[in-house]
Amino acid sequence: MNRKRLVLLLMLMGTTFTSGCWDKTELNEMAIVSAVGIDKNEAGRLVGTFQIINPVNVAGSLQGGGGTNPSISIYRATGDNVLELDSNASTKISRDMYFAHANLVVIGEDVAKEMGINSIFDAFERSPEFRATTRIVIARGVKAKDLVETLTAIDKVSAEKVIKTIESTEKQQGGSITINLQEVIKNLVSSGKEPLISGFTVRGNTNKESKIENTQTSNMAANPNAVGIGVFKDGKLIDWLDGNQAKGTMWVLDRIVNTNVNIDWEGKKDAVTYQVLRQKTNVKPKMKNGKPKMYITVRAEGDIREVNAPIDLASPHGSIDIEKKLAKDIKKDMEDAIKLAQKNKSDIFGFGELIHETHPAYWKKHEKDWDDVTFPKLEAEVQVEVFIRRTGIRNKPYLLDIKKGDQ
Amino acid sequence: MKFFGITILLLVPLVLFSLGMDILLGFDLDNSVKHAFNPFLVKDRAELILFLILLVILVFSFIYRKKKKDNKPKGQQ
Amino acid sequence: MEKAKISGYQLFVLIFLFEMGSALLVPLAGEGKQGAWLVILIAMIGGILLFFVYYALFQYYPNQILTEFVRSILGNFLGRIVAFLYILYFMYLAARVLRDFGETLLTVAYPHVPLFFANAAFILVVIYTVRKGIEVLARTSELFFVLENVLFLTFILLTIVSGMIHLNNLKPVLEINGVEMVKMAFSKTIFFPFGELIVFLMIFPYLNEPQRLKKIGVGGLALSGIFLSFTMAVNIAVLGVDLTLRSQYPLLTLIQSIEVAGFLERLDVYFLLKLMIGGFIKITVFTYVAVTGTANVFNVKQPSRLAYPVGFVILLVSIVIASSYSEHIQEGLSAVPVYIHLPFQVIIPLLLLIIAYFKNRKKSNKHQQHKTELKGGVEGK
Amino acid sequence: MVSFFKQKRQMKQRDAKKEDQGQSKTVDYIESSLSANMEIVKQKTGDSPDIIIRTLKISQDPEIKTTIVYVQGLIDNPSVTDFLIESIMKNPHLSEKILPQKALEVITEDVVSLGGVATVNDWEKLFLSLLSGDSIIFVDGINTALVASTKGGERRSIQEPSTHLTVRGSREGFTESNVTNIAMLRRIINSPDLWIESMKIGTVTKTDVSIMYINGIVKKEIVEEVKKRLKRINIDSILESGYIEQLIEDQVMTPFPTLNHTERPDMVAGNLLEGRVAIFVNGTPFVLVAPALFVQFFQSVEDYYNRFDIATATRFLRIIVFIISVVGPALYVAATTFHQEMIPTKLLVIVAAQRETVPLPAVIEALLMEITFEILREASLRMPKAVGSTMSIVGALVIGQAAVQAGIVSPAMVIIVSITAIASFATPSYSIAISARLVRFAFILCAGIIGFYGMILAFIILIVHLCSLRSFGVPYMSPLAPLNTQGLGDTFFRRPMWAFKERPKLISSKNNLKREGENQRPLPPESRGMKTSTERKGDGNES
Repeated sequence: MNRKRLVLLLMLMGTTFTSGCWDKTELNEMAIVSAVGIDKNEAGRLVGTFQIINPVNVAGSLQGGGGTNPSISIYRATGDNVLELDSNASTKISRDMYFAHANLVVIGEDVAKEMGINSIFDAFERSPEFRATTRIVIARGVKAKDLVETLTAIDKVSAEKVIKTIESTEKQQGGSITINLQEVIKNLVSSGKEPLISGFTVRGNTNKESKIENTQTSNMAANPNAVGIGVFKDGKLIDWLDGNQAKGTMWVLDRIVNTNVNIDWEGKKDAVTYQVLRQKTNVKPKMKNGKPKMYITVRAEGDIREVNAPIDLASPHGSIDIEKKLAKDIKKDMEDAIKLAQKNKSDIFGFGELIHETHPAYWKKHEKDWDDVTFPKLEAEVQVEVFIRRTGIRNKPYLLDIKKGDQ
Repeated sequence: MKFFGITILLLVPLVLFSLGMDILLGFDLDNSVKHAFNPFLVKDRAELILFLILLVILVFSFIYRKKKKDNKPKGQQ
Repeated sequence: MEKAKISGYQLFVLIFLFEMGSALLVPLAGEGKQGAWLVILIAMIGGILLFFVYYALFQYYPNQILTEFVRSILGNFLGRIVAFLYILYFMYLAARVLRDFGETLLTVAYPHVPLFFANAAFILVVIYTVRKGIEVLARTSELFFVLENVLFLTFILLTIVSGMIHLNNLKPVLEINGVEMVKMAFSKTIFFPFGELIVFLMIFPYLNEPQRLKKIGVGGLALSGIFLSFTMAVNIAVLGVDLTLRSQYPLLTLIQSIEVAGFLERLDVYFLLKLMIGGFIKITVFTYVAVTGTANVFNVKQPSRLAYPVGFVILLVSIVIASSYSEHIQEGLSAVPVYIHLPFQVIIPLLLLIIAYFKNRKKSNKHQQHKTELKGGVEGK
Repeated sequence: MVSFFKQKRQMKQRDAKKEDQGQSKTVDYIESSLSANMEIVKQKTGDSPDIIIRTLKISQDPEIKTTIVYVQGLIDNPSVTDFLIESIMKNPHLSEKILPQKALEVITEDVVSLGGVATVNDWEKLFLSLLSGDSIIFVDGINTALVASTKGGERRSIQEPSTHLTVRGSREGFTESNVTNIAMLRRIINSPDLWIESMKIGTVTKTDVSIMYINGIVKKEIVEEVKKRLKRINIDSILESGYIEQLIEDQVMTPFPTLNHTERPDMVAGNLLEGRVAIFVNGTPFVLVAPALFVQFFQSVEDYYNRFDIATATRFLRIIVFIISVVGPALYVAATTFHQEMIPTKLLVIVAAQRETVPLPAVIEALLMEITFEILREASLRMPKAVGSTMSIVGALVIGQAAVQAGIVSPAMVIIVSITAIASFATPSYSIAISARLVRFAFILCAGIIGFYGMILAFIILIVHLCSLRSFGVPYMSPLAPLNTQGLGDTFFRRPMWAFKERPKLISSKNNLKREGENQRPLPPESRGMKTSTERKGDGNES
């Protein structure tokens, strides 16, 4: 009886050894890709740039040394579609590329403009290795290759720096938008919403950015930073939103976390700065004599952060006028953003989707020509309420006392 | 139920009290009403959840005590 | 009324911490400019006179708390209404102090934390304490009394050691003449920290040696008055009048400017600790009084069951009273003293005293002689 | 519907039946015939081999048979064999004729030469004494039995206590046997006022528990309270004084101990002299002392043996150590995540550099390290002594060093956690160290959620909770919270021995507070200060 059990045991042990090589890859047999850049060369073929992390140099920094050689290395490959890029790149890299940690995909401006991004993302979406939360960025004014190559000082892995910069700009200033693969594809598919992808560029002379000396100087010659948001229509990049236009769009999309709004006071430009702590935007379409009208109400709460005008903040009556001025300022930004989107004939706010949700009958009729006909003529009424909660650890600005002197 | 009554009886006059103070401060009526309730309009998710939890505890504190009071006489003859 | 007893020392500590609660941080009697500390002293004397009115009322009804003896003075129906008004008054003050505390916390250390969260966390701690009763509150306040004084003395010592005190900031002391100072003192500062002592009319009966009450009350008021005016004097001496008035929390600005021996700096977190202890005692006393008062007026058997609902109402009201900090402060400086403190702290108690005086005159003449010359003193204010 | 009501009626009847069965326990008495008695003994004890039944013959012509029953191992062998069995067999009185009835009196008066001898007639008491080490004598034909106290058996000898080690002070520690422990106390306090009341607790184990206090010094109410609570216990077994501690403590939902337990007789003596009550439980060297206050857990016995200056210094150290062990990691978490402006610039740069590559947020890192340390502590505790020491070395070295090198944990955190761990060892009494550990986790969580504000809230709740506790009616924070300045002398400071005039007010009885005579301050002639008197002969400079 026990001989049978012995044989069974041997067979079991045997299988574990033979199956040794299926999906098992040791950590040192894989090349961890942290970012993928996609460009177009003159011949119309895709050029892929892969940013691979050298783990030794990153972790090494803890013991002080190891700061001299770069923590990332770049490999380039050309091919007709995304999968071909991957297989062609394997000729250059000793290990097989592992994409689960590729948290960043950079699309070149030329690819986005001419070829459009519809055909790019299918490989990414289908592959089990690619995470749906990978961030998407457009390289503005530079090639995707330049952005992926840049070495950065503070964050060792430059992909990390790009992602963190976009997140912090969205949070602090509301000038760019963190979009991941899933959202982009959802917007591409939906007829009622067009995708928005943030732009990123490298300032300073771009050819020095891939040298390590670049990170050794205190003010880096080539410095990547976030700049504006790209507007898409039918998968093609048609326009860039900058400064207040970007902010206005983010207000409508209810993605503002805390941003600064400054207003002029008694002729003095940008005299009072107000930091938004919390805000809630809700957009509700209502049918008005047959045609939909978007009612957008915004409520924001925050503190006065800077006052360089003699206003007595201690009295609440004063702050009511400031609140009105702030509300007017935000309302103007939002209306400009909506007008610009209507001029671009691209519904980046998802009004179409909202109408689809609330008035399906109307939507069925106008779905096809939504972007080109009905959206540009859509009426939108914006109503903003701003509340000032606190004024920091000072009440009246000292300007008020200097008033006695000069002024 | 008595506690529920007491809570309402305390809450309503106090809210009117604070509205009165706003009016005494020189705001007109609708402005002070807006000022009284606008802190509740802008709420984080966490704030909302906390508010609901406290409400549930409040209701629970009414009912629970009542049940305990009921079965206490039954429990020990 | 809880069947509890607290010792004389515990009552003294409660009064002292109660007075030093949030009054220590806000620029008290700011209009007095250089003479602010003088205004506070005058207000303190006014406060002591007010205390005598409350003391006289206590003499008439030594083992009845405010909500009880109001009913025995004005009769059941009217008395119950006035008692209910006083409960609302105490809860409104509790809400104001809680809001004050929440705003300071958010301004100083946690700008992105929602106000509701800060106030809710604090009121839950207060409810926990109120459910335990007055004796536990008295014992905790004894421990906090030691901690508060240690913190206070270290701050003052550090300020002096770091040599930031320029006494000439306090000159010209009498820029505003005496009469105006008295007017200023008796119109505002008498109500804010000192007049709030009326709350203790609900706590005096718990004292186990009633005859020492006069000494304790006056002592507590005097000591806290002196501490407050001393702090204000140091504030102005270090920061100068303008900065003191301009900063929401002069004590914080003072602490932030302390830099001694290279490492004793960046102490503003201890400001937070001091703020919370003071605020905690003040709000807990107000809430405790509101809870016992409500239990008394609606004759609820176990008052501790009322703690959570009352606390929750105070929390809601603390959010509702103002939408911004400047509105809250403006209300506190201009509207509250005149429209709320004056009636509840001065007018109604005096009326009660007069009615109690006539009511008791019939009862016993000997008892009555003692009353007249005491009341005489009060009238002369 | 009907069945529902029927069912309810049955339930009610069953309850009623169960109730009356409990009250009237049938007290069964001893039979007169010897063989029947023996039958009952065998049947009751399940014929276990260690119950010895020895039958003897006494007196000639009516041939009376007697048996001696005892439990092997529980009895003191020489006293049973020599004084009991031999004296019954050889005694001249028993050889001539005796009437069966008088046989028992004869045996008690002039045969058995043992101390405690008593007659018993019901089985329940009989088994109680049999199983506590006495031997029982039955005589055929008499329905009462004789109990001779022959308690004995091997006992662990008095050794050095393993907890509360002190450099100076007695080396004696309590043992498992109640009798020796009480005897040790008698040797220390040999005054007739040292009263002991003992009782049996535990329906199955019937462990004997005795209360000891000094009459005149102790407060009557506290003794009554302790007795009332002990009487209330209705449990099947008491295996350790911990059972009793958990069954009679004032407040259940609190991490803080309201009863103190110790292995040292001099510590129990000290507490008794301060008017406390000691509870001895048979079978455990740990004696309970009630009421126990918060400050008492920071006093160690050695403080009273050393001079007051070093004692006060160590007391202050213990307070700081307790604060570090509670607040340490929480402060680090709060400072690095919420209040960075609190840390001086240079230190902030160092900590920031360390935390640069650490992937975990500070809270998780702190909790992780704390839990690792708890695992290490538990492992070294549970492992046998030999392996235990290697365990802690391996743990400290491998986990600490490697984790830091690997960059998973920042070195600053390792320092903080190890200091806190050592601090929690340094607190004198183990039970307060345990509560410190529990409270520390609460503080870390609060600090993680909302930083210093959370910590202050937790601190306030802690103080309020402590002040709401009472230990046997005495407020838990008594010398500090309801302030009595006289009691302060023994909390953070330790008054010099000659200034210890009174016993703690709230604990010892009102009328007997005096502890010392007047001016106990040592007064050697003129060794102090300037030489003012000329009494001494010689010129004083012996150089």
